[in-house]
Amino acid sequence: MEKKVLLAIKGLQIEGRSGDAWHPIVKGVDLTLHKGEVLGLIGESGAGKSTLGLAAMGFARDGCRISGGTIDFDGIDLRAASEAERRSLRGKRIAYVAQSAAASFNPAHRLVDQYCEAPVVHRVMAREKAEADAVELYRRMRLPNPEEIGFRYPHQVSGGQLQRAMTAMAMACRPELIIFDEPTTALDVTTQIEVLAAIRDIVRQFGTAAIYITHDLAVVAQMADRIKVLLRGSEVEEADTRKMLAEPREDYTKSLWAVRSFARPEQPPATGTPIVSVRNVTAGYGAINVLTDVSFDIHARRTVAVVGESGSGKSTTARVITGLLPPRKGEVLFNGKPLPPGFSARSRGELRQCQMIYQMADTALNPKLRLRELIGRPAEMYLGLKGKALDDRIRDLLSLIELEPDKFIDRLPGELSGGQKQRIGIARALAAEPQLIICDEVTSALDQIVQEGILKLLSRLQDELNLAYMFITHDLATVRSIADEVVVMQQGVVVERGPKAVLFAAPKEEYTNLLLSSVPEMDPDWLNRLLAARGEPA
Amino acid sequence: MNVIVFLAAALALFFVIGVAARAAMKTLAPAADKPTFRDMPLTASFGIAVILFYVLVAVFGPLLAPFGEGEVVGAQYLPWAAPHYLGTDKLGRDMLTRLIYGARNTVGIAFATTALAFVVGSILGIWAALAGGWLDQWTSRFVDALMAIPALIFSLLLLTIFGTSVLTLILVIAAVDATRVFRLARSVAQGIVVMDYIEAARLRGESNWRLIRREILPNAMAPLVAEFGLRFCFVFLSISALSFLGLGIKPPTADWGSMVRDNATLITFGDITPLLPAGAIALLTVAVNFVVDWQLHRASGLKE
Amino acid sequence: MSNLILPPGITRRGVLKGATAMAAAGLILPATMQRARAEPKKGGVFRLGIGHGSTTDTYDPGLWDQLYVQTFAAARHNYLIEIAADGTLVGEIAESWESPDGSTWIFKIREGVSFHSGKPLTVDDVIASLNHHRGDASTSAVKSYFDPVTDIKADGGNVVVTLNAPNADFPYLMSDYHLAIMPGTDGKIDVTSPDGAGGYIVESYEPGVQATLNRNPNYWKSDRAHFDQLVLLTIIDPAARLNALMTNEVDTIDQVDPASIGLLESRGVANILSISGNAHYTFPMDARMAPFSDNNVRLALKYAFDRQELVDKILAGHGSVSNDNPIGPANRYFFAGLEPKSYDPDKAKFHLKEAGMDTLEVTVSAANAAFNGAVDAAVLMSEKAAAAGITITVDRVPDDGYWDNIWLKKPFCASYWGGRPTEDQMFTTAYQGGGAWNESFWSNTRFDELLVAARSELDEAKRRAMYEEMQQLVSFEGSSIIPMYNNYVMAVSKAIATPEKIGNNWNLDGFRCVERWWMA
Amino acid sequence: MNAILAMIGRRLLMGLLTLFVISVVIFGATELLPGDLARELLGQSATEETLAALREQLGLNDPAPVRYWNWLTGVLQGDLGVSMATKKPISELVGTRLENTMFLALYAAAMSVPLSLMLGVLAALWRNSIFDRASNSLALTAISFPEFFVAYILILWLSQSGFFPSMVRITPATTFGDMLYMCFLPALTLTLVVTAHMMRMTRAAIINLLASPYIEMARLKGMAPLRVVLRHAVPNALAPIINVVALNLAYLITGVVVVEVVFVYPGLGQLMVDAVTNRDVPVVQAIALIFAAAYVLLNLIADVLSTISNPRLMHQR
Repeated sequence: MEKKVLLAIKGLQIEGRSGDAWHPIVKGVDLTLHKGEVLGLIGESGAGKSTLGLAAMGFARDGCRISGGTIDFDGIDLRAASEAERRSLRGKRIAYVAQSAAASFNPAHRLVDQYCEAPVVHRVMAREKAEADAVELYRRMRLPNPEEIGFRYPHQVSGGQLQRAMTAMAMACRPELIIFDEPTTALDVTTQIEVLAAIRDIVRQFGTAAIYITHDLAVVAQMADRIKVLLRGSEVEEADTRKMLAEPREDYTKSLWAVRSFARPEQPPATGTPIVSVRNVTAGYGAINVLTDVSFDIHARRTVAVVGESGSGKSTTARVITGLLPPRKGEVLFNGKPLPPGFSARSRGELRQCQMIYQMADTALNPKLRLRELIGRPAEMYLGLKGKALDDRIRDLLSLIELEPDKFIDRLPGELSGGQKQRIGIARALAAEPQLIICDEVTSALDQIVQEGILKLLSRLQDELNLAYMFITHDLATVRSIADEVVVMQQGVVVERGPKAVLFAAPKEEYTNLLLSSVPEMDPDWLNRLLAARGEPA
Repeated sequence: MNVIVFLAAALALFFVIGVAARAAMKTLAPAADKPTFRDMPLTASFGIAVILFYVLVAVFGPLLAPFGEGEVVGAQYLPWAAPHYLGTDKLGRDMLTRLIYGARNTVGIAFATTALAFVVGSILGIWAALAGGWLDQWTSRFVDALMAIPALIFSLLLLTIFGTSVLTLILVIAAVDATRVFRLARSVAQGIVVMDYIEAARLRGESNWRLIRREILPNAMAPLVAEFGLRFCFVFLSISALSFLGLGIKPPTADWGSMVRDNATLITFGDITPLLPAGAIALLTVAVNFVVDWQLHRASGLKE
Repeated sequence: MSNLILPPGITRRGVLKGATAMAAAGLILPATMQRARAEPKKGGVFRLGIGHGSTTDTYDPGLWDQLYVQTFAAARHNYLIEIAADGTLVGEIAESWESPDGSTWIFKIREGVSFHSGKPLTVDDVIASLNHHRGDASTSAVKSYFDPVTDIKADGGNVVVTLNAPNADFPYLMSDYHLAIMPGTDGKIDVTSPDGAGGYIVESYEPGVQATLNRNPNYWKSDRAHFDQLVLLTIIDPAARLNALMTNEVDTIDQVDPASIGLLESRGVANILSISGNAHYTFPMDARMAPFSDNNVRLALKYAFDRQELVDKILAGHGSVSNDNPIGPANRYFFAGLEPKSYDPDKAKFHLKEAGMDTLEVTVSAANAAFNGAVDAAVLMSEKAAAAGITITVDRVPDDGYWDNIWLKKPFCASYWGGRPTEDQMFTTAYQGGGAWNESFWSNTRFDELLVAARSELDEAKRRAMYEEMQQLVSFEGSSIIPMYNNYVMAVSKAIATPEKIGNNWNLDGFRCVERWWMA
Repeated sequence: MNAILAMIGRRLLMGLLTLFVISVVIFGATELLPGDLARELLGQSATEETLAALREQLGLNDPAPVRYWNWLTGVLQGDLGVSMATKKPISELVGTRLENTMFLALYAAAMSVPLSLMLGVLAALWRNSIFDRASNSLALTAISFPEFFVAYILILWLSQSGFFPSMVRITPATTFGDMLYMCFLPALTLTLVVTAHMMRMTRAAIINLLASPYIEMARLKGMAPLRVVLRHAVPNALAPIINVVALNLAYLITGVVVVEVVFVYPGLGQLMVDAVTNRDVPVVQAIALIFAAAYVLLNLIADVLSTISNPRLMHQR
């Protein structure tokens, strides 16, 4: 089945500006896309996926420039074309679906107004026709109330629906090529399924060619005909999806595939008084109860994973334990003794025992303090270390998190990579010598290989220092690899809890089952099977 | 025609100073900072050069000035000729000398005032944002109420009550200005106190004072510094407005606002004398604004 | 703010009579008494920009205090007696006056005069107008004039005022600008009404902004009030005032900034009227307090600055040097033979040494509220005094509240006097021991004796000798530095014609420019 | 809509509280001023007796809290009181002045707001271009001169050559056209003073949004730059722009004493300075309240407009 080539990129080079200097982002990548074909672009952050995707539209972000190579779209040289010519292609023949639909819809206009903009401005169809067309596409994207959803503002529509509406908008002029830039990354797993299915269907229905950009292998496996792997602006390898999954050639690809192999060994069952015991906690903000009657225990040396989708009350539970949000009802026991509900009423000793690691290391570390102070401060405060003793302790901690003390001790957070920052977060928590560390989505902002490193580190530290972890996450893969016990939450209620092995093997509750089954698997047929099993159109 | 020639000359001078200053800074800056200066727009390098010049003049004023600050050296309104390169004022004092001393007094007082307003305003503002709750509400409402009173009129009222020594001038304008700083500092700090690192520090049991000093203030510096520049200009202009209304800096202390005021009637006849101090004020405010602008631009992270 | 109120208790023996009595105020123009350069013609609009006026100005005559309300009052009111441009007293509402003993004063009220409302002016109106300023409940600034008055009553077409002691100067007091004749009802005047018997009728008035007046068609003086309309504008800012004149927004401005007089003249858009009177600037020193209690210190200060420099720089030459003498060259008994005090640091040092000092440090409080340029004058004095080992610190204080908080309170400050038509008034007001406005708190027995004696002395030569001795005393032993006499400086556009002789008793032709001037 | 009404209600209540606080602050401040109305009215010529008589007549002998209470009860009944100095009702005294002040403020706003918005949008559109830099530098230069100096220069250039009058004289015969002509220079002075601030804020607010994903989206839909700025950036930048406009309008109403002095313009600012000088406390209070009310109201209007311009707040989920 030889199809006509729609997009041909050759030796593409893109540079980004930092200060006065230009440094390469994309280093001579070739890309060929046929009509109606879906190409998956995969790679870690900084691989140049998005930049390459945008370049397919002849577009470079502010601060970037296309410095070499050719981009040929259906016989048009996009580099040589004038800006007006390129503009006339964009939205009309090449469309774009962004990562976060919530941010990429203009909050000031209704959905249908934004839908109609491209068809009307590009003179593809008149406003009335475009509106009718919108309803049709909304229906095809399986949006609820397709007749009236267009008359809502973006903030009135949920994230999954917005992502579908954005895909519909991209389809408005029936383009020949759509660039999907991580369209489901920001969504919960259960929502992701619906969006993936809708996108796949509409692309097939219209025979649109697509470039599907993501870091999630399991997702791309469902969507793409071919997969191209990028690393730091260069191509690693390219192959048909099934072939790529079955037998990756390059080491880098293999390492990507292997990420999910880490698993913490099974721990003996918990005994004795739990370090933390959450008892019948009800808590909330204003008139709303976010948590209702939540109870669970955390024992020494064990990891309790609190799992749930956004809005399920995972983080609020952490805030109750730390004392940031005093509960309305119930209490938190620490080693069997009730903790004062508010943190300001707790003693230093009590505060020290329970430390926290945050999701966004960027916002969790004061960007103006050097690592020495960031890590040293808890040790200085709680343990009264000073001078040489303090310096030694900071160096020990840095060694413990596998960062070279001499090199890092006087750095600012801004001079670290994402994974290194997260390690500093861990070191800061360790500096207090706590019994419990609450990890709030600590790996979700990181690339998979980096995630792996952090998880291994946490696991090692747990063994060495007898720590208990409360692991808040929405990522079931992470749960699988590190948790001893699992607490499943939905809308502020504990749906189910128990040892990981038991719970994963035989979930009792329907929601747990739904959650578990929604995690994409590295099998091109997974989505089809799942949809079939759920009785939805494939 | 003269105007055009003058403007052209001014523009040329601007370019020369800007380029020269940028070159100088590029050469002199430590290696790490070199890119900062290489990127600098001409306006900013010009601004820095002008500010440095003013600071030098202010610091070394007594050495540079050919005569004494209040010294009557000749007849009134002498023309521009040696030894009075810029002529004399209405009491026969050397204009150049007065201008130089004016830099010292006016800039010094404006700087002290702005600095005071910033120390008080930003600490209170950050504290309010950190404390939150009704304490924050009440202080903010009170500050809002004070801001609803026109600044100039409020200053006039306070100066009439407390007299017009340099100290009261600084205190009064700083007090009025601190309300504006308070508002900015509070809103900046509100953006910072929701950060996880503040939460972490609170959970660690840090005192409020340490939170303000070590955790919030360093992160609020960029917008505060930019505001400092703008406020400095405002203070500068309000002092000259107060001098205009007769409540500024006391004679025989040379101050640019009063100098403009004293010679204001001459403008009616197209005499250039009052232009000098007014130009000195304007040049400095423009320079500060240019630099602030550049800083804001850098802080916003927006590149080309 | 005016400090120009005539004090009570002036007596003079003898009976004075008639419509012209006292030759008084000083004149700079030659005393050739020509009427005018050309016959005045009627018509036109006269726009006058005045550097005074406030939103709190009122029609209450007891509260008038500055040039705007004074001129405004002169435009719409008549007084019992007017001081003519040459300084003589001329009957206005009083057709004539006489006193048999100096204690009882009989004013014959002019007939056929009516107010703007049409109501004829009667003896009762005059009594009501005067009584407004009299009695315990009065809030008038000239209440003290009437302290010696025991009775004011009507006697046919006459008003009879009885004093508790003779006062030959009483008719002079009756010309005071506060004492406008206003219509009375049941013995009281209406202080919120602009109704008067003057040459112009108020059309509109917004205090602190402007007043518009139209000529009174029934004005009894046929040779006065030439303009069809008057517009009196408050323009506080000197530069704005000057701009208004330059751009022909107004025809006349007062208080021309000395710095711009020369430039204005060279432009040729306006004539400068520089009228010398007896007005003078003073720096009183509190004679009760050290170091000013020592006359040598006072003399040291008097020699330690350059008077001519002050005249040149503060007044731009529109004035003359004073020898610490409150009696001006226009006064009758001005002592020209007073030994001049020039800038002499050595002499100042000598006097300082006499006082047992090598150096002296004093602080002078000044604000431009005292007089325009007071702060600069103090700065100039301070500069020159340094050479004599005297450090004068200039403390600029706010204009606002100057007369409350500084004058009569600080030991060394700036002040001004509008001058007095008679020597006696000047000395009694500000130099007699214990006087209410003796701003220097100076007290000299010999001076006080002479003052009382001169009042009753009828022999011209003896009187002159007495007043000259008093001037000598004030100048060399007194506690006031009086560096200069200041002129009244006005700028008048070429569209306006002025009489040959301009009154120098007050600014703006004795406030009467509105009815004495005309369109050229 | 109800949410907005509730917000307006809440803010008005807050505004009343603000006004109360201000009246206390101003009253306290005027109490602290040296001297009193009686002294000021009588000036240097005051003697103790006349002062006493006048004080009695003016009711200055009551203790301060009593006087404040009397004033407050009057105001609450809608009576601003009478000027102590002129005995005229303050409403009458302030009435025409307020009109004048509002006229000048609106005149200056009518010139400066469209101008600054236009310049701001264009500068954002052509950011970093010569136009951007030049307009920015010029605006900075304009605000760098003291107001009175700008005013004098304008008089020198535009008035002495006879184009516009150097002072404003309002008579009952003055027509609206005359007003526009006479007030041109003061309005221009104010325009020069406030334009820079509004223009820079407009530019900054728009540029701030240009990095948003939805702006990139609009560009990727092939929209022209002008359309991107006008249709996609401006509606979302309205809140800060409205706020800075409100702030400047408040300044135009409350902060123009200097311009009033130079152009002899009978506005509220001069009246207030006069009243302070003369210690006419009820007038000071009344004007302070008017100024504060203007400030509060403008901020309220700005907030309401910002809310209306923001669909998130207008259309709840």
